[in-house]
Amino acid sequence: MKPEVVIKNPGLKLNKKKSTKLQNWKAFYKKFKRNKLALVGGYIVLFYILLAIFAPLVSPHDPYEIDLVNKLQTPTMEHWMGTDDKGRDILSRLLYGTRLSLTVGFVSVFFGAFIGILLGLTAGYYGKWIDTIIMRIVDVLLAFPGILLALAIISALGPSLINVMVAVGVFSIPMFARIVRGSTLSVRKLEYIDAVRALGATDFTIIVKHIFPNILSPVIVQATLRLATAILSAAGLSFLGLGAQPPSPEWGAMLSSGRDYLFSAPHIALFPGIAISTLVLGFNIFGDGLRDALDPRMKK
Amino acid sequence: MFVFIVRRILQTIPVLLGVSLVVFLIMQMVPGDPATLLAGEGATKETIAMIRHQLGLDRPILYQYVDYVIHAVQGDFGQSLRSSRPVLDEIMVRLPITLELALASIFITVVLGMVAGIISATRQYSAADISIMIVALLGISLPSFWLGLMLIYFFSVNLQWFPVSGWGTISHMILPAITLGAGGAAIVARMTRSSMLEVVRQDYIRTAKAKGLKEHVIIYKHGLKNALIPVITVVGLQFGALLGGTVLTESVFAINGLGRLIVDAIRTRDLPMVQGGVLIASVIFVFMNLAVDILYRYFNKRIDLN
Amino acid sequence: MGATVEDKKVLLKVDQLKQYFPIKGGFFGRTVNHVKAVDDISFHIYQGETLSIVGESGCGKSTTGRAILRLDQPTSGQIHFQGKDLLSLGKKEMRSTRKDLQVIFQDPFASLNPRQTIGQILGEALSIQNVVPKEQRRSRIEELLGHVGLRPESMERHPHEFSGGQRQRIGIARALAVDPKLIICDEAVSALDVSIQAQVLNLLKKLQRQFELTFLFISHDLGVVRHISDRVMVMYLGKIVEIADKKSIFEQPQHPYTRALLSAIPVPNPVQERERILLTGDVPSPIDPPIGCRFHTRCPFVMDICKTKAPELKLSTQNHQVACHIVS
Amino acid sequence: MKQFNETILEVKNLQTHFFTDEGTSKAVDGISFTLNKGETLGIVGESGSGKSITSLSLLRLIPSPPGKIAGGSILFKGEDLLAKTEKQMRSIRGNEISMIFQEPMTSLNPVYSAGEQIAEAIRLHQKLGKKEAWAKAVDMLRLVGIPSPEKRAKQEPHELSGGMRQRVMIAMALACHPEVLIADEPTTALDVTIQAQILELIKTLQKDFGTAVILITHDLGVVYETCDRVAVMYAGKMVEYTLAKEIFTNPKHPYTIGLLNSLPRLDLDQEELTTIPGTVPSPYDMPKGCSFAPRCAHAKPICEQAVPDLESVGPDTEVSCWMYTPQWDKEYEAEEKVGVQ
Repeated sequence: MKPEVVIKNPGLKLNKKKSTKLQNWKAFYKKFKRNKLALVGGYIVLFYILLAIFAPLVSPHDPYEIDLVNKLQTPTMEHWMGTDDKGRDILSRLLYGTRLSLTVGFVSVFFGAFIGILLGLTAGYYGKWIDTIIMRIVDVLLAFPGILLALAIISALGPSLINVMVAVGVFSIPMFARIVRGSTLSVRKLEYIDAVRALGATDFTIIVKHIFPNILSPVIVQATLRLATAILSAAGLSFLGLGAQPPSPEWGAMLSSGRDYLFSAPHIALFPGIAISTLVLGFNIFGDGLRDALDPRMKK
Repeated sequence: MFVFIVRRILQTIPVLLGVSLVVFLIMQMVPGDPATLLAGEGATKETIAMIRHQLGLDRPILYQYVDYVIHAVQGDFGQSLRSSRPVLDEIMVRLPITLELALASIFITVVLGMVAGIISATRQYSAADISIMIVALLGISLPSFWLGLMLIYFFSVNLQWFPVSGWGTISHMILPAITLGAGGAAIVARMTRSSMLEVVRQDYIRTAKAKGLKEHVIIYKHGLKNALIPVITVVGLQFGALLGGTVLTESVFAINGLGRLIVDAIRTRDLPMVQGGVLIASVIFVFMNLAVDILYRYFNKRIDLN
Repeated sequence: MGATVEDKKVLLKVDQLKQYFPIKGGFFGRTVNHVKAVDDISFHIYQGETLSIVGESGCGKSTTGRAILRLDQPTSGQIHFQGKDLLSLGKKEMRSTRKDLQVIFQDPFASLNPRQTIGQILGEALSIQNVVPKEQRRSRIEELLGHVGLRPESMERHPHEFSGGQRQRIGIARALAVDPKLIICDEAVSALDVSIQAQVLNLLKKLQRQFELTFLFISHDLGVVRHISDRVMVMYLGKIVEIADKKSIFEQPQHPYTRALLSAIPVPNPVQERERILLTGDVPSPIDPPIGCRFHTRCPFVMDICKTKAPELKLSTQNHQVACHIVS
Repeated sequence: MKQFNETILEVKNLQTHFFTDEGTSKAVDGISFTLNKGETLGIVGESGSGKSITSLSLLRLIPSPPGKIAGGSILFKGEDLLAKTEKQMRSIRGNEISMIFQEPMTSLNPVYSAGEQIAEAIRLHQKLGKKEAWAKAVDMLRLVGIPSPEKRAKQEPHELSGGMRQRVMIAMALACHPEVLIADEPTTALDVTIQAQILELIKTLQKDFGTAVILITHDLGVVYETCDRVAVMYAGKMVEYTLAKEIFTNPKHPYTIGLLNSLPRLDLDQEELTTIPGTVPSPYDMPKGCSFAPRCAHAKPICEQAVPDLESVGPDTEVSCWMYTPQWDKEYEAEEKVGVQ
């Protein structure tokens, strides 16, 4: 007996229903939420951003108010984190300093990412000699060890917080360019790019509509992690006296003034360090969490 | 392999030229005129013009650059504006100290980082793994200059185990090396861990299991060698970060190395010194990268295919 | 099958097509050698037929398809499509010509942009070539989805919500969107399971009849090729070894490579007992292909002349071209 | 027809489940079969049928978590492999039961030479010295038809072609003369002419060594040419279990029939292929009754309610389908009464 097989339901059924954009977001959030540590990182970052916005409201004192009578005080009910060498309230200074650190971080990373993405997309998409030239430039920028490139830029432009942003931004360009180029190369190889080319789409359409959205995840992850590095670098430059100048409540600069009182009043150096560390830690674990949630290998 | 090494060495020449060009161009951005600066206050226009001519500042910029490169290749980086001594001489006094510090730190980075990473990966989700990963997260998040200060406070001021500052003996080296190497060790540990976990998922590990090998043979013989290949590159990059990091560490521990020399030169606007210092540090890093690339190639012959 | 060559209109004519890919190496990354992926091939496709290119990996079949679509710029040769030489067209002209030349790819996962909805994917195809006015796009998309057996609601969804077979249908709809004349199917059913593959093959055949399409069907699967083709072209190491209509290729294969290939396929057919020609060794590297006939290193019937002189593609019987010294 | 009497491997009601965020997937859901000495059993199925998971389960190589063998037994020479310690399993793997995989490109360790990787298995299970093991590895390479094996043994995998790597895998698997060889899609990644070489090689070596082979494949042609018996899998279950020749002349299960009809023929012109409509159900959302029922043209209410058992319908044939059970007629009568067409 050999039964004949006939087509029963020619209309194909769809797997799922529900709207998908929302679903993508939900899936991403679900994965992200499961990573408890990353969630903590997100909250830390959010907390600092709120502090920066509302610094004038939550600061107990004027961060610039000098009070030489009460200088070098250890923490009290009046000054929760004590006072510095000029009697200024450390907590208030730290709260205002949040604005500086976040601004430096966001501006420099945005600047570096913008140029880096432009270079990386161009190099990765067009290839050939354009790629060679751009990547040689990137190689040269990468040949400067650590923050030495930033140092050189500041030595020319002069010490100031603005110049720190420029310097740290330039120093971030090669990282973004490399990552974007790598992702562009791998996305470019995918068949849907060829399919759209075969339809007659222009290079501009392909780059903007088809490549850029699909390389965004690694860029976002890198930008988050890069924020941590940028904040650290900027604080380091200010610590060396090459960034924010006194009496600016920049954390690195505060730390620097605290080192002279390390023996007598270690709390002056302690609190700015904790502030930098927690904010940087926040960005780092937030970035790690994003990477895990956005990693295509983790999907299914 | 030989062809590769020769090619790789030849490829560093344009990079070095590029680096020197960037340094040169950055110095061109300096507002104000070095001649005026050098002549000091109250100098006559004639004096300034003479200095300009002496420095070759009145010639076209390309000539100046070519001149600069030719001199640099011969070891002539000009004179320090502050001490009037040749820049190279000053740097050569400081460089050995910085290299000692860098080597001590890279040792900490590699040994501590790899061991911690391997422990973490082989005991995924164990208490040891979680603690190592938390410490590593702190390692990449703490500012090195703050870590240095805290180490000084606890170990030098309170416990008085180590000297507060200076350079010369092993005990001088320990705290600075930890300060400088901690961040790198954390990065290497994280990289080693993720690389090992990645390798363990590969098909050839399944083949090794199907062969009947013991778990630890699979991990150490088949896994580790593959897992460490990408780590080599990271270590190479860390060396660069570390060279840059000496700037901060030397400042914290008052060590008279190259980093501190550069920072002091920036403060006093001793531009030839900054130029020379940054250039020499970069050249060292470029050669370090060259060595890492050759090593990487040696361990990873598969890149032949690309 | 009744029509003779003279009755049929040539839609695409490929002349002496070469596609060499440079290999960088040596000092300063100079070009040290070339992968001779396609090395001087000529053939044509008649309007309304399905011509298949078969061969093993590295034979140049996909490269040929990409060269026709100008996804890669060929090294030399001419490709005449409806009288125009595609390789001499300017960028803009080429873009408008692409309307008539479409492609369906192998990988149902990589061939659709994961961030676009199906509606956007098809809508983009319509808007690039501006085939229908904006107001009618939606209904056109619904119509296209209907042609490939998907429901109109699919428009709102993203590719990851579909199975491999359904995605392949979407890829087909995208190719159909611009009313093309020629569709190049590059291993279009190779990634699918047998039962899904059969569905898609039936669909392709149905669409071909419905829209009078011409197919260039690139595949390594001889069973699929036999099912879908009118004529078959066999390639080996960048060269055409045999072209003939389906019946003669499968029933009277003449080139030793074609015969070996046919005999190598495991067939679940208890009736047909076949003599197997087992080839030894691997395909040689396309960087330094063997001198003479490229197949001579593996050919069971190799003669002295094969090692020195490359055989030309010649008509052996009616509508049957072979490149082999034994046959001529 | 060869006769195989002595059972070497007996799998009873094997269940391998995967526990993921999306739910529990019963990748292998109650598989039973026997393998006799020297015979070749084919396990065929499309993607998602659970055939590869079955093969990995036999050697307990399921990645865990998320996978877990949830039940059943695997009797190898009468002893249950699932009851063995990890150490006992290690002495079986690569020694008494070996395995080769689909991707020859990634299944060999890139940093060790082909010879080293074969010699490693020999040294491990046969307690030979370095030199003897190497010599034996070279012998194995010669045996699997690799030209100039002394030279090739020293080469690393990236210097070998795909076909050659698969030969190295076979040499490695057979180096210790295992009694069972599990080949998981050994030729899927290879070209047809190379596939023919590799299948021929497996057949020859099997004869010489007397090894029993389990061949996992999606290709019915491969089954026909190499196997003695065949198990057809669909959605984690075995739907038909019979002689390899029988399945082409006399297929029983509607899925098997559909699969055969879907295959374009090399010997016949067909205007249209007969297809199986729809797609394989999601492993997280399996139908309640027979998993093929939603795609089956003959499905009756009972098919959607209960899972049919794998039952004997002939001397060498077992099928899991309600059509071949006494209940079917009752169903038919019931339908008649209600008047449903």
